[in-house]
Amino acid sequence: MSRSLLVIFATLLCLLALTVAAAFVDFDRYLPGHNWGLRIALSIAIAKALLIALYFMHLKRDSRVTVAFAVAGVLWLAIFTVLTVADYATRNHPPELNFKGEPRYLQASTR
Amino acid sequence: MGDQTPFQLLPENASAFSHASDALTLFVLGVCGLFTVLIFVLIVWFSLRYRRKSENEIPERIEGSILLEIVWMVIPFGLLLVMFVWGSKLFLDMKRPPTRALQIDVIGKQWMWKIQHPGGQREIDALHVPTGVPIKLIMTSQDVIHDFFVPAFRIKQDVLPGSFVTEWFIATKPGNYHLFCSEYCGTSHSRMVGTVTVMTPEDYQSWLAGVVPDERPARAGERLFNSYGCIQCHGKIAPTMAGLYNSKVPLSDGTTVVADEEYLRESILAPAAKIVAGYAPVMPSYSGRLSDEQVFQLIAYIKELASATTQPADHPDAQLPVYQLPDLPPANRLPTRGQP
Amino acid sequence: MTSHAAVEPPPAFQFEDAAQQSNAATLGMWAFLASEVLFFGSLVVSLMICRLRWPQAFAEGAKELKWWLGAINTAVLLGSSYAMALAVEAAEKQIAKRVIRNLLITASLGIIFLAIKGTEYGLEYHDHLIPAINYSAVAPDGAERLPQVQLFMIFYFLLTLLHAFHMLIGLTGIGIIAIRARRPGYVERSKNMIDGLGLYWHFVDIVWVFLFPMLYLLRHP
Amino acid sequence: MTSVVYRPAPPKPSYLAAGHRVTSWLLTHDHKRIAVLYMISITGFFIIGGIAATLMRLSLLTPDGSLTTADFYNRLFTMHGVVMVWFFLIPSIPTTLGNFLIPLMIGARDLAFPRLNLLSWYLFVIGGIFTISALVAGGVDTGWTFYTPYSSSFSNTHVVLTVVGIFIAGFSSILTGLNFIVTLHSMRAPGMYWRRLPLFCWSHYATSIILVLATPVLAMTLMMVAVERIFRVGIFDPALGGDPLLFQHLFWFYSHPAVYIMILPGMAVVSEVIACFARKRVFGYGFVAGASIAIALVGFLVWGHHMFVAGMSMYGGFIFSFLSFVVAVPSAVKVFNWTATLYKGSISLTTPMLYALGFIGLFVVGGLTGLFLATLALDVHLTDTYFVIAHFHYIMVGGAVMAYMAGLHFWWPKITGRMYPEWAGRIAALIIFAGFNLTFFPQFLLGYLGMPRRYHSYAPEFQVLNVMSTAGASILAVGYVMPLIYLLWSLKWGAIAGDNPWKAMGMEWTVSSPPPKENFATTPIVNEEAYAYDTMTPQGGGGRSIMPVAIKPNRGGA
Repeated sequence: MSRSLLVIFATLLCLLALTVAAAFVDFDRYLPGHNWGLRIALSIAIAKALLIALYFMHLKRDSRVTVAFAVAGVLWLAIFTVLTVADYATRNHPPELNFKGEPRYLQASTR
Repeated sequence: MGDQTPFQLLPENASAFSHASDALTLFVLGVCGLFTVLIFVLIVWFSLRYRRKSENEIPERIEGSILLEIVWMVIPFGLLLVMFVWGSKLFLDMKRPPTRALQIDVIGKQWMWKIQHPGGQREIDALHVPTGVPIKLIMTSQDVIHDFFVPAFRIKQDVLPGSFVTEWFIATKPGNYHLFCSEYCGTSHSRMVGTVTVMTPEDYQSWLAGVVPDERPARAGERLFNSYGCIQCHGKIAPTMAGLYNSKVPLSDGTTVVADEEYLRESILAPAAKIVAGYAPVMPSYSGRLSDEQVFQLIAYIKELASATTQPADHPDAQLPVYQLPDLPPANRLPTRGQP
Repeated sequence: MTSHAAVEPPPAFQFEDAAQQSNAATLGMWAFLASEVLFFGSLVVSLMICRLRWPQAFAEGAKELKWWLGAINTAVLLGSSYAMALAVEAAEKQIAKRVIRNLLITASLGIIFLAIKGTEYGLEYHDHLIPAINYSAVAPDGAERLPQVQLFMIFYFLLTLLHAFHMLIGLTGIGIIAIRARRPGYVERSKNMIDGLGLYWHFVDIVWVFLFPMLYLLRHP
Repeated sequence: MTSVVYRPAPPKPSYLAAGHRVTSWLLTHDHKRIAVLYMISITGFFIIGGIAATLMRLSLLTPDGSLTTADFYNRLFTMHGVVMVWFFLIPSIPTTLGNFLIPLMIGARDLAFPRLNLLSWYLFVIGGIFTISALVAGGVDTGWTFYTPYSSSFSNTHVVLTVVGIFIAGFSSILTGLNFIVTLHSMRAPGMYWRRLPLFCWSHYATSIILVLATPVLAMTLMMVAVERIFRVGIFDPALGGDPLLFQHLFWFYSHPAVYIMILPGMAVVSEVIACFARKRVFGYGFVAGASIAIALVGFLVWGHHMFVAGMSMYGGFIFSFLSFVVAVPSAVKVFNWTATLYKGSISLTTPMLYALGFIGLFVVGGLTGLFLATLALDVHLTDTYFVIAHFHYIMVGGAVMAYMAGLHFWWPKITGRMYPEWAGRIAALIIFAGFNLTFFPQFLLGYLGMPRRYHSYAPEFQVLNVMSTAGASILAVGYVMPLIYLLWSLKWGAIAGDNPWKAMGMEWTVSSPPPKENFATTPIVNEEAYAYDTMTPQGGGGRSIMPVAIKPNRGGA
């Protein structure tokens, strides 16, 4: 038990080193437009959080109800993030749709 | 309003949207009315029909019915979908100003509306428009959030500080109509009202002729363009303005945006936010150095430059022009990202 | 759990037995943490949305921070979390001495974390990076900062102060339990409480695990 | 009561008799006493909010609003909104009836965390004191929505004080929700499976999910507003790169689900009352329970419909509009099932039943007018007008307050042990229904005509409808004062109620009225589902639903 905790701790430190190292690479220069820096940082953070939750917080041996509680908070945050970002990502992005033609009934009233 | 009766039950119908909106209202009202009556009648009927006759009465057990549940989930949902599609279609129209619209600048501030026509005519808390012409309002606020609401046109749009929003309509019926600020904006919110006067095109022309115009915004913008030194860079080491408005601009992060009013505003006040592909982020911010009105003027000038070169075709299915990056000497260009 | 469990202490008035009480305590702590996820999360998401709008300025802001101090702090906090996990494990085995020792290690590392954080704030004060106190649009080396760097710094201070505040609450709890744990029988009776405190402390650690990359490491727009 | 329920021990003294000193109330851990404390506090807040509403309606009698100045009027509607939303509606049913009844309904001696329960009452009161002190100090004029940048940079009223009050009260909400969730998970008596749980508990479970997961977002948002005001920095102020729409996203992510915090407990009450006075199991129990959870979940996905014209992306509008229509389905399921419950029932139109039927009617109108606002193109015309005011008052006052009155009258005999005069109750219920409709129905018309909300003065053609509305409000006020009088009267002079005056099923009716301090002398065992009215004996009371057989002494080992 104690040994497995130590292994987790060591893994966490490795992941920390990895995320710091990744921060000094400008991924956008090589793979533009995909925000790889953010993706990698977030993925490593999620991995670390999972390790802490599953082993340090012994979620792995807790009941399913407890796991559901733990997931609920994250899920709700995801809901907020996805729907809010859906707004921001399409905000100043008027597509051709905006300019493509006009509704019929308006043409009738002006032409 | 002078020509309105002191009491009325329904608002005026004075724009192309108001008829379309009322038709949709009628549909939703019909559906809702049907269900309201249904529930009311059932409740009253059951309450009378099955009222308790003796204290010891024990009614039979009814567990429920999956079939009924499905029926009263699916049928309402179908009707809701009709509302959703119909409402969204009309909303889409409300969000698509035609490119040939007459463009009028609106600035909201506590607690008045300042309006300037493309010919330079200014109005406060009043807006004169002709019938039958698409009018596009380009709006911003100097302080808090306001809202440009004309009930007779069935249009409403929050006016935000720090960005441009648009709203458009075609007026159909001459008359005077209320203009309300509809987003709470402080002490005199309820006094931030005005009048929209709709005139026949002939009356509108004579009204225009009767107002002494200020300098045309586009003209003022041209002077600003020169006096602030924009002309030193743009077209040389910075992207040219010709043909920019309403074209698709490739950005350094690989995405593309349409150069609408909001994009132009942002590019003047926060140039670092969106960098045109291939250019260095060298432009200083003009935030705090230009008033909202001066930004309007610069944009009016940029629009005029665009119409001098390529104007997007105004027929249905027209494609937006792609912004042409002018050829620059290599010294001025940055390596495009992704191609080291 | 080992077999040499002492006599089961009576559960609180409203519970039937110790198992029910322990279950309620665990669920309660997790429900609280779910709430906390949204508390911190809404602020982090706000940060990311503003970053979406001002990538240049926020990258510049990240570069103003001392990433190596943040990295050291992450390691310190991970270590303290590890010690806490050991303390909880010892509490399950009902070894009071080991509980106290590990709690003290946890608390010391927590205090070191706060000390480093304080040093960092000092350096930021020196760099004129604290909004509303001494923020300056010009960096000490004379370079002009983008205006939205200030916005980034607001988020930085809100998030780190809020996190530090949670640390203080946790440290207080650890202190109280570490002192009481000297009493005979306390550890046996307070398994739920030590476990709950552990959950809380690990959560605070997880928050930092996200704050560190989101604030310090997004150095490229 | 003449039920066949086995009661093993002689009646214990009621929770009201267990200690008479002030401290025995203020330091109590008993969920029933805390519920009473809450009841007293929210009544006080309701009166404050009601006075503000009365003054507003009086001011709106004339188009130029000559009774009040614009500044004073703005403070009135802000105070009305803040007090009514956070200090009356959100705590109303959960903290009073929910607190009192959930342990009784599931066969527990108390909530899982009694001390936390008391703490949340104190937090609530402290939050209230902050907010009321802002009122005394001169008020706030931002509207209850605190839209930025007006609230953060422009208003020079006591925004911070108010916001701090709401922030503190928010933690009270979180703790209450947490307590309910844990209680419902871990404290159910043997045999009280989820599928046997009264719908009251299902709805409160759904409410608690929202309380726990939405409230922290509000707390953080308001904290950011306070920070922005105090330190003059810009998170939501566009001048410094902030974004006013971000505030609206954060605010409505809480405040839209908050509407369901208000209405779900109302639905909880109505399910119980209708089952009792139709003497029937609620039609489609599983669907009604599921609808509560569905409303809580989908209710989190629709907040953007408050922002269709706020400058949000058009695509955001489509998504949120669609999801808003989806949430209408579970609400409709509830209404249809309640109506179907009446079919072939044995319906007794007592005071609680009148309120419950009134609830259904008003909720139908309020809910269906929501469809206008969910329809994108119509929302453009209707949002921020009196149509919205009318719509959400039909939900919150017509729905939540009617349900609160229904529940209060239904469980009053259980809470106090006394009956109120039935005739007075019925008259008050009818007055409230009539007054409510006269007050708020004209506002739908006003809104469609285009009268914006939060207007101190208005165009003269709106006056007739406004006068109607104010006339209705005065009737409504009479309707609200009446119960206050006769309920207080009944405390001393009301007839002794008996354990189960309505011959209702449900475990709360098997204990004495008022219940003893520890609720159940021994832990009950449940062996039948809720609302088994068909098993009822002719004399009333449960047949075989609840058999309180001692399986374990109260305290382990002792």
